[in-house]
Amino acid sequence: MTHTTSTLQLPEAPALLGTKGWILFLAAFITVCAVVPVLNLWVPADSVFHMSDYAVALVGKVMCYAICALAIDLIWGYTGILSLGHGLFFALGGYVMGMYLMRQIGTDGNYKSNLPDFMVFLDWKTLPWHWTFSDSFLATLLMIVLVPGVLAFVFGYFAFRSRIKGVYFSIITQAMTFAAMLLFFRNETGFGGNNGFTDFKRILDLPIATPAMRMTLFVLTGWALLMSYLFARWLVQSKFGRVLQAIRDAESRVMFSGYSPLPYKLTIWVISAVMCGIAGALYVPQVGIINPSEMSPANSIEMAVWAAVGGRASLIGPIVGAFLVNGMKSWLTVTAPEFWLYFLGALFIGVTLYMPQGVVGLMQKLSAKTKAEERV
Amino acid sequence: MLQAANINQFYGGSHILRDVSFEANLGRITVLLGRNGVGKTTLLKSLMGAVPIRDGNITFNGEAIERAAPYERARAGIGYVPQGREIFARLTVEDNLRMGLATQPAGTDIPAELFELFPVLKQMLHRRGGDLSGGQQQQLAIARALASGPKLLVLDEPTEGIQPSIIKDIGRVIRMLASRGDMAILLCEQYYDFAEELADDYLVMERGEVIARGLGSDMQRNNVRQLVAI
Amino acid sequence: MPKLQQRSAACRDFVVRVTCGLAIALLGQSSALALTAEQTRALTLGDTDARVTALQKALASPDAPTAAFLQAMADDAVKVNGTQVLVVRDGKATDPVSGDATTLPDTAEDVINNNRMRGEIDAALSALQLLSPDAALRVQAAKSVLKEPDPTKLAMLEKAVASETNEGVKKQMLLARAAILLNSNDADERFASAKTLADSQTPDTQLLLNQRLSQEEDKKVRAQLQTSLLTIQAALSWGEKLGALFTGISLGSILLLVALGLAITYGLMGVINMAHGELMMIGAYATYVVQGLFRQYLPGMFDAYLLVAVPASFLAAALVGAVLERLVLRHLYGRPLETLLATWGISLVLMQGVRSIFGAQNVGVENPSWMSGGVQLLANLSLPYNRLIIIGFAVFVLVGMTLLISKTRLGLFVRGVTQNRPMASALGVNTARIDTYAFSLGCGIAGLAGCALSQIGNVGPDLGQNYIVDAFMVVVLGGVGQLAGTVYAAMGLGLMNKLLEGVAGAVLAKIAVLVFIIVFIQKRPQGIFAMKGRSAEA
Amino acid sequence: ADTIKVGVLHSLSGTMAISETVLKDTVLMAIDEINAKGGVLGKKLEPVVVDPASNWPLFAEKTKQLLGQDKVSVIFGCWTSVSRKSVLPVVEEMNGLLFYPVQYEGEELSKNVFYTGAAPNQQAIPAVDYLMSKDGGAAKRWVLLGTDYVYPRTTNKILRAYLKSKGVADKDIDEKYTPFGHSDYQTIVADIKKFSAGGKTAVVSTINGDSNVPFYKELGNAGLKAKDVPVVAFSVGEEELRGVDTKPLVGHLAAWNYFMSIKSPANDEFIKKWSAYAKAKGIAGHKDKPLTNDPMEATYIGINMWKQAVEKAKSTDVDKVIAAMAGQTFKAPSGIVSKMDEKNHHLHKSVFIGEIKADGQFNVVWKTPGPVKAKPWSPFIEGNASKPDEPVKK
Amino acid sequence: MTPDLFEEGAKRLATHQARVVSEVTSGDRSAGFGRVHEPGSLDLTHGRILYLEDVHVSFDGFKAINGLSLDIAPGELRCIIGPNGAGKTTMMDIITGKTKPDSGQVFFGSTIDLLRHNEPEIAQLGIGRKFQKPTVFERLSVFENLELALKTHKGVAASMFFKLNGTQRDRLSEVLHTIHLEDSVNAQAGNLSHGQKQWLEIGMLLMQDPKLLLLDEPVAGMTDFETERTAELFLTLKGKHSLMVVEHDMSFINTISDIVTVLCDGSVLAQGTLAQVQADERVIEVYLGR
Ligand SMILES: Nc1ncnc2c1ncn2[C@@H]1O[C@H](COP(=O)(O)OP(=O)(O)OP(=O)(O)O)[C@@H](O)[C@H]1O
Ligand SMILES: Nc1ncnc2c1ncn2[C@@H]1O[C@H](COP(=O)(O)OP(=O)(O)OP(=O)(O)O)[C@@H](O)[C@H]1O
Ligand SMILES: NC(N)=O
Ligand SMILES: [Mg+2]
Ligand SMILES: [Mg+2]
Repeated sequence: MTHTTSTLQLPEAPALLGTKGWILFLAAFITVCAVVPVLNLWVPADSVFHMSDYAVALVGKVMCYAICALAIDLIWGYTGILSLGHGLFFALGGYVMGMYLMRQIGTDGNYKSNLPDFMVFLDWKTLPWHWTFSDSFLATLLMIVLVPGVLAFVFGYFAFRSRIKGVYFSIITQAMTFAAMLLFFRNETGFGGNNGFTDFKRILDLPIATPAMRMTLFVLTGWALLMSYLFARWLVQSKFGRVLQAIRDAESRVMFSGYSPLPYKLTIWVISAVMCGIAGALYVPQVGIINPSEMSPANSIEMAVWAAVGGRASLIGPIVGAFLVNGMKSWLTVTAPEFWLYFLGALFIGVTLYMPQGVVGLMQKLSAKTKAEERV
Repeated sequence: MLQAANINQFYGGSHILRDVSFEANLGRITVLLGRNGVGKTTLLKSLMGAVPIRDGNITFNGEAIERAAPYERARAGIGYVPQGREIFARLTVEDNLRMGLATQPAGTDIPAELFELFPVLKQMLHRRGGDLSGGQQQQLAIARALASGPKLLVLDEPTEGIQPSIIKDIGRVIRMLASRGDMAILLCEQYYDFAEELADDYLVMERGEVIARGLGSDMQRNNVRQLVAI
Repeated sequence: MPKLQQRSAACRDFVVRVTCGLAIALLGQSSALALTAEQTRALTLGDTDARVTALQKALASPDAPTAAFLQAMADDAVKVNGTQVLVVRDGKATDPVSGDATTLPDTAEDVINNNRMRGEIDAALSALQLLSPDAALRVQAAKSVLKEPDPTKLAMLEKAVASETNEGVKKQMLLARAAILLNSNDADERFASAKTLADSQTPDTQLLLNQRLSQEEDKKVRAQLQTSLLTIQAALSWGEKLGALFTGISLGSILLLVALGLAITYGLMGVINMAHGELMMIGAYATYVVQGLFRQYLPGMFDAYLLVAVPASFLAAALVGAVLERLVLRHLYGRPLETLLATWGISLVLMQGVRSIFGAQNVGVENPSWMSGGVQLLANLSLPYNRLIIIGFAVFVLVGMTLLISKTRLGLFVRGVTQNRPMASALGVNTARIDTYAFSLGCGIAGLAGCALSQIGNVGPDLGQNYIVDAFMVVVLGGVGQLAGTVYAAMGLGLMNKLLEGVAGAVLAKIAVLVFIIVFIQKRPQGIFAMKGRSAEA
Repeated sequence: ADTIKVGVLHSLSGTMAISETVLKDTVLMAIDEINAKGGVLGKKLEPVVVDPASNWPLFAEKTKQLLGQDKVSVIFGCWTSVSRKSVLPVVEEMNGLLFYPVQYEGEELSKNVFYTGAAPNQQAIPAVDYLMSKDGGAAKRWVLLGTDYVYPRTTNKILRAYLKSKGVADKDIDEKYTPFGHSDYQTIVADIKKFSAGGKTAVVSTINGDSNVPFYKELGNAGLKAKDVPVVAFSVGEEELRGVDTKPLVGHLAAWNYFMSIKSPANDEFIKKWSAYAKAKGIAGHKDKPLTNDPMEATYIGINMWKQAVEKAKSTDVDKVIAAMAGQTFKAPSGIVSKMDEKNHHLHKSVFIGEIKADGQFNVVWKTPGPVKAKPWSPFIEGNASKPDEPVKK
Repeated sequence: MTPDLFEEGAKRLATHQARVVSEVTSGDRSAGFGRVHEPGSLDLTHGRILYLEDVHVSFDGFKAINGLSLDIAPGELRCIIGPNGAGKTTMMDIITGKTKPDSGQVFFGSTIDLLRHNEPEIAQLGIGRKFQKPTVFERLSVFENLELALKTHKGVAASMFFKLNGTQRDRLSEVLHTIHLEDSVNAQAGNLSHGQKQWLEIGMLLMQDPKLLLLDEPVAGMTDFETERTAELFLTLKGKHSLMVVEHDMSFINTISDIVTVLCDGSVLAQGTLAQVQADERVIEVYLGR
């Protein structure tokens, strides 16, 4: 046995994106930054090419959801940790943004007070402590990252340190968001109770309900989504990503290989939470309301459903899933308001039965098949 | 008892079993040898129906069973000791053995001779299967397969992880079962000396094909040890 | 309207008894004035004040027709047509004064008794029983006087006390007398009453004393009122504590029922069954349907409908479960997370299906009459029958399920198959069939839970959604696959929730329970009944 | 276009479907009826039904769609306050028109919304007045029990202020909230029982949605009789009682501006129409047992007034219709002539107190002498005194 | 492993053994005065790399380990045999931090108390383990499995920016070759056969380059030929690393063993050369059989 080992072809680290990938990415980038704005703002409303405000708002919203789905995929698809509480991080990001937007209303509210209307109504004379930084945009940006991030860190640190796994983890995340929802429902908590925040007027002192502002928010969201995608891709392709997958498959082996799973899990958990928080912050000014129902357990489950429909453990899958599910929902609630749940339910069942890897998995399979046929 | 003809098996695109044919007869021990990864386990699984075969025929007791479900094959009288033990981890040892009686009428008792053979099982009757040590689990797996008194006993590396004295016992039992004449035994084994000692017939596999076969008594002469090694 | 018929039959019975009782009691009283048409008008027409005055007047000289008429009023069986007053029972009108049958004019309108009027009538009716020959009725009458102590009843009460021979009854009557005299103008009488009433340790007495206290000027009486109140409060606090305990157990039993089915479909089989709640819903709707059928076809046996509804709800849910297992879940074993997605879809479809068939609104499920009411253990502690029955039912389901799973061959196969499907199959177990049985069993038990829930809560398309989170919490907190854990978790959460609710209110209690779950899992990452050792990893 | 599009924005799925679905059918019925009589301005009405699925942001999105894509002339929709709050900025921005048919907490007045349900002074305050009266039981102590969200919280805030103005001490008021979907009222009912030992007590229930059935079942269970501790509810109507065995509840109260049991020709006709419609359309539940309730009536009044206003304005232009709505009147099923206030976008309404009967209907035991004008800005809330009683131009 | 590597291994072994002897004999170095000991680094001055004393573990009252004391010298290859259920795997669980003993001491070198460390820390200290049931990352490729096991900084940030360098690549190819999985570099580990997984796990251990290797039945399910190869491999490692091998295959033990420890009922039953223990009546009785 004297042959040299150098002839062995070891796999190289893959590029962030392939050529085709970069082309698609660029196309998506241009669509978001140029095509949509032109179609919406400059193409006349009666043209077939005009993209309506409604459509822009819808796509903007779904892009926020897509970021969440991507975040879920990182933690679930790659690390094998199913969170049923990501709605909380999303909502927290949204609430931070909402607080800022509430402050921006200034004295234009119903009660002409400096305080948000609901506080006036509750006879509060001053802002509660947790509203301290809400009038600064910069602080808001910081808090959008920090609030979900710190909560995720604390929660995750204890949970992962206690080696809570599988459904036990899922259930406590659900308990977490459920408890937060009940807490936020209370008026005393200081977040507007059940109604939450709405009727925003300005952002950065600019009116919020102008076509230009809407488009700005849309483009920002598009960027956020694309950047999240790139970032996630970079993460999962690094060795870090492979350790995550290893944790998913055999955590004890990972430990006996000298990796402490705690910091790994915690890192991806916090990253995932922060992504959701950012999505929430972008979501609120676009849909115009944030309230505790975003924290309902069902909402978080739905996020997982988007990821699953699109296909877990592929990054494009969850994005496709978010668009597919929410697109169908928006469309069917109008065209078949009384029957849409049948269709949506059937979609979920169908996907699990016939596309175990999700929609994207199916597409990959099909394209692999055609390629194989081409080769033959 | 069991005839397999031209079995082909694939995992995804790769061809794992290529036209494998052999038979196992009553009262005889057929030993299956081959290096790691040549497809021995795959072959046994195919016999059990755990993985449906692509093509080929399997006849057991004169009946074609290649399309039968695994449980039907078990009911026809095939007992299986899988590689990796496959103990019901959260069932007690007793319940594991009872699972082995699934093909028997309800209320059948666990044959007492099993406990003579593997006394440790009696001691640990109420412990959970998953808590046993590796070797104890292996003993349990064998006992479980024997519980129903199969006509064909398929063993996938039964000595793996078992202490020498018990290996000897297992060897004696296998011999005894075969010599009673009402059971065929198909034994897949890496422990060459053990295999050679027991073999009435042998088969050697290589890359999914049977490359040699013959009588157990000829193994030494045919230099089978070497065949398996290279 | 079978239920109503029955009820009015019961009422008639009662009327007869009352009337006889009165007839005997009043035999010697020749001064009794007969009920007049004028009186019936005064009792039914005009504003409540006037009617109450008329009632008190009528009570001063009661006779049998008056009692019967009051009973008719209490039963909402009186109509007026202009100034003509009629008693209408089962569609037949009679004249209250003469008792003769008359025709029922189309224009007759119901006499509406508001709460106050109804209260007065009930009190009057029961006061009339102070002289009943039946001691139990007399006690009841005395109690009702104590509840509504009004001075007009004093004369009647005194008479009753004078002729009373039964000590127990007499004591009650004296208490009632004290209740009336508590508001006397004479401070000494008030004082004596307050003292006497300390012996009557009921919330009603508490209310009386409190009411008096709020207007009492006399220092001595005030002090006695306060002492008496303290005595009563001390006596009642036990009932409160036991009551809180009972509510906790009751909630626990419901949580247990809700979680038991899931303990099979999820705990044993590993199907993250998001449609579990909808299977409960199916059980509840099955109960509703059975109830409807009984009402339509077997009105006489309405009270027995639950006996049919229990198996029906089990079967309905089990059947749906079997279909789901065969069509969908079968293909998903070993992919637990995908079962989440599929069953989520199933739950949407089932919910909307029920909306399409039964409508989006809730449907009404009536308790059989033997489930209403309760056992009065202490003055302020009564355990409602329906809660008790549900606790019993939960125990019954639990025991049945435990025996089935741990003692039978089917149970063994279920456990074996769910742990290692290929191996079970290789040992000769028809895993496909066992899977279907096991899943149907879990679903059937969910159906039973639905049947139980229909007796205490909503039956509507959302029924399941309200319980699904709780169900998962219980199963997981107990330790997946650990039946005993499920029991502990259900009871623990139930008790904790209720004890906290008494202190912190429902919302904070719920939050606290959720936080507790999060913290508890930190200490016990595998639930209460964690499996230890190697087998847990396998 | 040769039709006038009408948006219907009620949840047909999710938690609110229980209440809202029937309002969608009410709108559709009214549209059928209007179309049968030749439509509006010679055009047929065309309903555009969407399902916002009890999801508040989705309400806003669907509103955008109805106004922006479908170009509906008016929207009938919403039940919960939060859904209305979600829709509000959209209708204001896009200058749409929303008819909101449910009793609510007030504290709002939008130019683009007509409120056909009750403001607190048209429901809550008269109900408390009644309970304080001799006939109502002369209650001295009060339990304010609600679901934990803004409508109950606001209503109770107003009631507390009102009760205090009537001399009720704080210790005689017990405010309690339960989470949405709360289903175990054992503790609450036990607490009420205990509280009621301290003086004649009445319960004001602003429990909403699914919790009502378990609450009432528990009341029945615990033997808390109406004549001892009456409960008056603001969100329990005929439809909610469909799911309850009402026999133990006889005598408990509800305050509304309409009851199905009200005797008036207009109501007879309304019920007849609804029954026929439910049967014809096979509306599940209602085809066997048709029920009407207050929000249905409010919806029905709303759409008819809108039709009259369009005819008066001779246009569906939102601003013109808004102007024409002022002072519109309609012979309401509740038996009064209902009038849209000239200024404040709320209806003048009579208030009825009904007691629950054994058959799930209500006996009206008290009513206001005449229609009451709405006060969306409750005088019992600080700072409202100076608020103009009409929408402010933005 | 190429023959020259084997030679090199043998040489290293010789020197190492020589050193061990001198360490044990010369008392001067084992006295700790003035010894510079860096925290975290392994202190072998007492001549043992692993040291267990009077360890007890019970599961629900069943004493799986019962007063076990044992030590292993640096560079030693220790074979452990013993009946099924003797507690061999449990002992490894204790050493690697998976199971906490009820009482007793477990030291790595003379300063590191293993009971104070968790699994990853113990692994990083230099104890590698092969499980009785082969455990690999089923959904990663063979290559990725090895890459993850590679001895390198194992923190989060390091992983994010990790790139294989030349040396590491060479090492990886070398190991791949040693474990005969060159043809399966890109294969999913889950799809390997049982024996292949055994090899892969050994390969991962090699990549980890631990000071002490715990091998639980490494040749179970391997052919005799492969068993021999494994023996060679272990012999090469011996000296440079310390090894603790649990096996039931006597011929394998025979090829590799110096000292054999026999465990029974949770404590040491006998210890000595294979010949010695094989002659021990008690060992024949409970383990070898007649
Ligand atoms: N599920 C699977 N998917 C793809 N390939 C597989 C799968 N299972 C096994 N293989 C491959 O099939 C081949 C034969 O595997 P098999 O387990 O039958 O080998 P074996 O002869 O039993 O080996 P050993 O002696 O190591 O147990 C191996 O190369 C293995 O990599
Ligand atoms: N969690 C547990 N609960 C109960 N008993 C256990 C548990 N873990 C191990 N045991 C018992 O402890 C004993 C020692 O087990 P261990 O696995 O260490 O044996 P072993 O020496 O490795 O045996 P083998 O050679 O068969 O692998 C066995 O009898 C086993 O049944
Ligand atoms: N407005 C209400 N009832 O929420
Ligand atoms: Mg094999
Ligand atoms: Mg072992």
